Amino acid sequence: MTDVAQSSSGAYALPRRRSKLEKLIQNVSFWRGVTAVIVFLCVWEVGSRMDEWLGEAWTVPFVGLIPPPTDVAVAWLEVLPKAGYWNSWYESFRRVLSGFLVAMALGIPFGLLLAVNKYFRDLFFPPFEILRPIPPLAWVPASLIFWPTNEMSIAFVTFLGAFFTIVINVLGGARSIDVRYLRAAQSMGASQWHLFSRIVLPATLPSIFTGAAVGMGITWEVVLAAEMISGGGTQGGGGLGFFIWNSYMGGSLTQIVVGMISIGIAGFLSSSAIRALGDWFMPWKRMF
Amino acid sequence: MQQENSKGAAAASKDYAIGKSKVELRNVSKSYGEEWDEQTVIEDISFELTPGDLTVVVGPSGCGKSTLVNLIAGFERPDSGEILLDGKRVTGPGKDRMVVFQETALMPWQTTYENVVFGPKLRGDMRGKELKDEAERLLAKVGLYEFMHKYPLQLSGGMQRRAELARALINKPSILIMDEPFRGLDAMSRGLMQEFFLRLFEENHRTNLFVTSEIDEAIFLADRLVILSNRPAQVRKVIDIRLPRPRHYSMLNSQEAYDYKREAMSILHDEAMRSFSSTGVSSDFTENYTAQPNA
Amino acid sequence: MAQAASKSKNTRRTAPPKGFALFLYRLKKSFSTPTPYLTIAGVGLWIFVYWLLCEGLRVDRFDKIPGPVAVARDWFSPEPFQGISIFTEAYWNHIYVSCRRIAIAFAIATGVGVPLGLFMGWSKKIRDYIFPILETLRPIPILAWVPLAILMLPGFEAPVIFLATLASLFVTTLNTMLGVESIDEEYFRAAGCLGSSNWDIFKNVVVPGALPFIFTGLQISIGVAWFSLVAAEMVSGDHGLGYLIVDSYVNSVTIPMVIGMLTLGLIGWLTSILVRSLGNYLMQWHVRELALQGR
Amino acid sequence: MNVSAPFSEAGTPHKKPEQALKGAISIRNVTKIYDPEGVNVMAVDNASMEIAGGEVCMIVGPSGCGKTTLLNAIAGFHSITSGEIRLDGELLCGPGKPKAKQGADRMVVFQHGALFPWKTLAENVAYGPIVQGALSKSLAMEKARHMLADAGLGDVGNKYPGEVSSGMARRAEIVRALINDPKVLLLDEPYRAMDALTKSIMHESLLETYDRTKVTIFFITHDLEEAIFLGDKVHIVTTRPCQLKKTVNVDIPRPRSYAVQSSEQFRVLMEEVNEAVHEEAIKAFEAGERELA
Repeated sequence: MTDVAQSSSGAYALPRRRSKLEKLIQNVSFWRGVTAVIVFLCVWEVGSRMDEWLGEAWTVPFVGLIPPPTDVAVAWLEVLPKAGYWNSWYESFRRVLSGFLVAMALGIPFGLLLAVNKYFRDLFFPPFEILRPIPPLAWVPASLIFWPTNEMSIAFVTFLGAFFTIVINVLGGARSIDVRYLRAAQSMGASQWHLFSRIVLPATLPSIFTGAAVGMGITWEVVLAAEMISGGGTQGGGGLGFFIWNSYMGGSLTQIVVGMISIGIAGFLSSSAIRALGDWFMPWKRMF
Repeated sequence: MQQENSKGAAAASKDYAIGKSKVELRNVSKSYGEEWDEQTVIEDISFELTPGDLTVVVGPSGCGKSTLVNLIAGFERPDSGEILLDGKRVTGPGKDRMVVFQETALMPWQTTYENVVFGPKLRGDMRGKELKDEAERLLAKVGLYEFMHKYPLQLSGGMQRRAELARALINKPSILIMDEPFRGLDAMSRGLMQEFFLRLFEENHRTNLFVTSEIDEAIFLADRLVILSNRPAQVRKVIDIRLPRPRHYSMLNSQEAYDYKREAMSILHDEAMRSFSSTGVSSDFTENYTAQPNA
Repeated sequence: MAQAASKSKNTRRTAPPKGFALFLYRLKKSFSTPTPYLTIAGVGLWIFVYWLLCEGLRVDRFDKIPGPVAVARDWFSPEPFQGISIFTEAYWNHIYVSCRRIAIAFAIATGVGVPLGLFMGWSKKIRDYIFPILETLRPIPILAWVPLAILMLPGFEAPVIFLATLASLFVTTLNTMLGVESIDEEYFRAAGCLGSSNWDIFKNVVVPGALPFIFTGLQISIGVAWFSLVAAEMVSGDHGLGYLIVDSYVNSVTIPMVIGMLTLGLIGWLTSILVRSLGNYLMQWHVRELALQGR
Repeated sequence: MNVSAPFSEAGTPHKKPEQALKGAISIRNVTKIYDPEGVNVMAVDNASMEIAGGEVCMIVGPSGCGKTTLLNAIAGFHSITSGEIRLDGELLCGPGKPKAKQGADRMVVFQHGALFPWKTLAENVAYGPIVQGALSKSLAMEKARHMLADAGLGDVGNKYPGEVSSGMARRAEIVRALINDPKVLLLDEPYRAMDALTKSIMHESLLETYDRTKVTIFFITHDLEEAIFLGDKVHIVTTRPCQLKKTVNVDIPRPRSYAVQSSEQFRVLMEEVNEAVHEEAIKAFEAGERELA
């Protein structure tokens, strides 16, 4: 408070701004979060080691079956230098990206077309709506039958999962554009193409990125499931889903948890990447 | 530029270039809604925007003023009657009629500068250095030279309105239509914006339609005041405001201004009372409804 | 509302049709636009192409997928070729099992998620402690939990329900929390002014204020629940629609597989409508407000 | 610092002298410093004013100048850094008690309206007495309907706030405040979003209410006409930090009708206030531009 004392004269007091790190360290919420996560890990550790320390009778239900975090950490350190582990990362990322990119490439134009042209919408939206409620994973067996290779059927289901979400988001975004933007452009003599490229497209960008973020989440789920169901290993596929499934078959609980955490990190990385890309594409959004 | 202008009436072409067009409304009507719930928003309105004058339209909120703007700008067609711009029928939007919208319609994904050059760049009728110089001149004029590479959302409300004025003016419109442009600003920024706008207008007396629901604002700015009734909108009275120009905010406190105000207020107060006590539905609603018919 | 507007002399108005008459009117009106014809044409075209590829021309690879005629014939036949139709008990049993699992999972997720979310939104302290844990667990896809769930929980039923619950729990909790955060500070202040206790505020401000978000969340959450349920049934299930699909695949009978997919889509869609209508029933104020805004 | 209006002025000529009016507020040397993101911002700097019971006190100043902070301090939404605020001699907040307790004796009407959108108008009005336990639910609803009918809102009592016009909603909000029989009514630019015409109707309705109840009104605005038309006193405050700049006494007799707005007396007052405010507005405007640049 002392540095404000002189300001009664009327001028602003300009105290120094704190750095980001300083703010974080002084933030109560941050420390509460840290405490919570540490307590969570401790409860987990104690819960799963109860039987070890006090005998079988003390086994905690459910938690007692999960390996303690320390064991998981050790197991993780063991797999880290192995090439197979990183190959699983690569395989999963490759599948997620290919399905996702195809879904973006087809979904964005399709959604925009639906939004811009009423006849197109009347014609193609109803069949789209009939197929949309079918959960993507229900397509897995059908696509395994249809596509010649496992790899292609995984890619197809991945694509489906992201496609529906992206189209719905693009359509919603493009349909809710403020008419004033369109009118302003019209009175300045914009052609149909200009309206589309200069107004509809940039105004839909935020929805495209929302759709992409949600779609990315679904893509990971689908890839994982597809890897598990189709036993991605049989054709030399691998992937993180297969890593987990393999550990499950081998009965290695610690490996399962390692796989889960790895996938969590992978999912987090991909959604962060989308967010960063969105910031970069939409500088006007970043300001506020 | 030139080719487009030549389409206008040849005799008036000189005036046209500096924005002195004439707009006539003849028996214009417009309604919305379903068969059993038809709402006549505008009924049989006739008046004209005289060249080089600032015509202000006032009316209670929700009375159909925005619809009137949409009709003149060409975003919507009248059900009956016609709107003539320099003797030619209005059939759609065009760059000869620039609209400054309620709140703001600056595109948030473009910087202020990009917003201003949007129109000329689209049409390609000005480019390169010429366009840059003109845009910078206008931005400097509205006091936004230093802010031209900021995004609209980074500007204050008053600055956004000024940027929008610049965006309209660079298209060299023959008339400027302002639809409650200062709505949403607080009373003080509003006063400053009114003075700023007046100075801009008094520089070259472009034909101007200004829509508002504030009487003080109307009297302060207007050459002619068109008072609309409660919905369905009809012209209740046209008053010529003979306050001297250039105007100064202190003139609002003159006896003359008070007389105008009393006259306008006595008509409007009745209308507002009628709209207030007769509608169960919020008038805000009807405004939204008419503002976005194709949403 | 009706009498009020009829006062204005120029508003044409006949008695508004109600109920079924209104429905007929809307239907009649919609048939004067191309929309319903295009819709029918679109669905027809889609089915035709599907038929052409799978049954008409028997294009390579498409011929492995049962076409629309084969599926329809089996689906509605008392004696289906491949064992599943609306007349077989097994079909209804699969539906019943899946629906029961969803009902249990959704009930648990809502029962835990909504109160948790409300408290997290209401008290910063609770939020500070619980939110980071949720955020660390959330990036792990639900399907990554499958093996763990199978090993951790006994039987067929518990892991499946656990996975569906987990999926919708995250969505419900976070949306509820956002809902409370979205409530305008002024409502809390107004309630405080009016002399409310903390419990009054919780009951009268926090809960109703968060409802719109809660129901948005619930609608997403039921979708997510179906998604994970199908996955879980496919991997580890015994009975249920997901199991039906994968079981048919394993036994190389393709028609029940397609019937299972379509049934899933239909039921998923129905449950989401159920949640939405429950929300609309509970939030009359919200529905009427949106209706007035023309949405 | 201009400490205006000692208590003796409370019984201005045109008020009924027989009742001792409740709701006198005294604000002494109040300072408020915010600390968002580690940047200290002084919102109110050593402001003092005395508001007599039953007075309509208008606070005029540029937007963002800290007027609302003052109101929040009285209502008990925010703490103050130093100084004290008393209501009828009783300490609301001051040294050792930075934040006032919220209570039904000071009712706030908010800028954007804070009727609960999920309750009908009648339920909204009845809410206060019910939660305070002052009336049973059915009695409270009955009283609410009566009061709404008195305010000309009898037929919309069963509608939700989203279904009525903003003018009606604002009137209902004032009814919701008055049903609790408050000492002070705190209004924070309640008519800001309305156009001039609706506003003029709202003003008449508020004046009529005031003439009936004689409740103390603390009214924040930056509309000068509104300030002079409604107020007994107009306090003009400076741009941030908020300090009292000038007090103008408005002795237009009550009851007032909108016709007084074109009287000579009104014009003179307008000019006086306008002069003081315009200067502040430009200052605030320039500060705003500077901050953005």
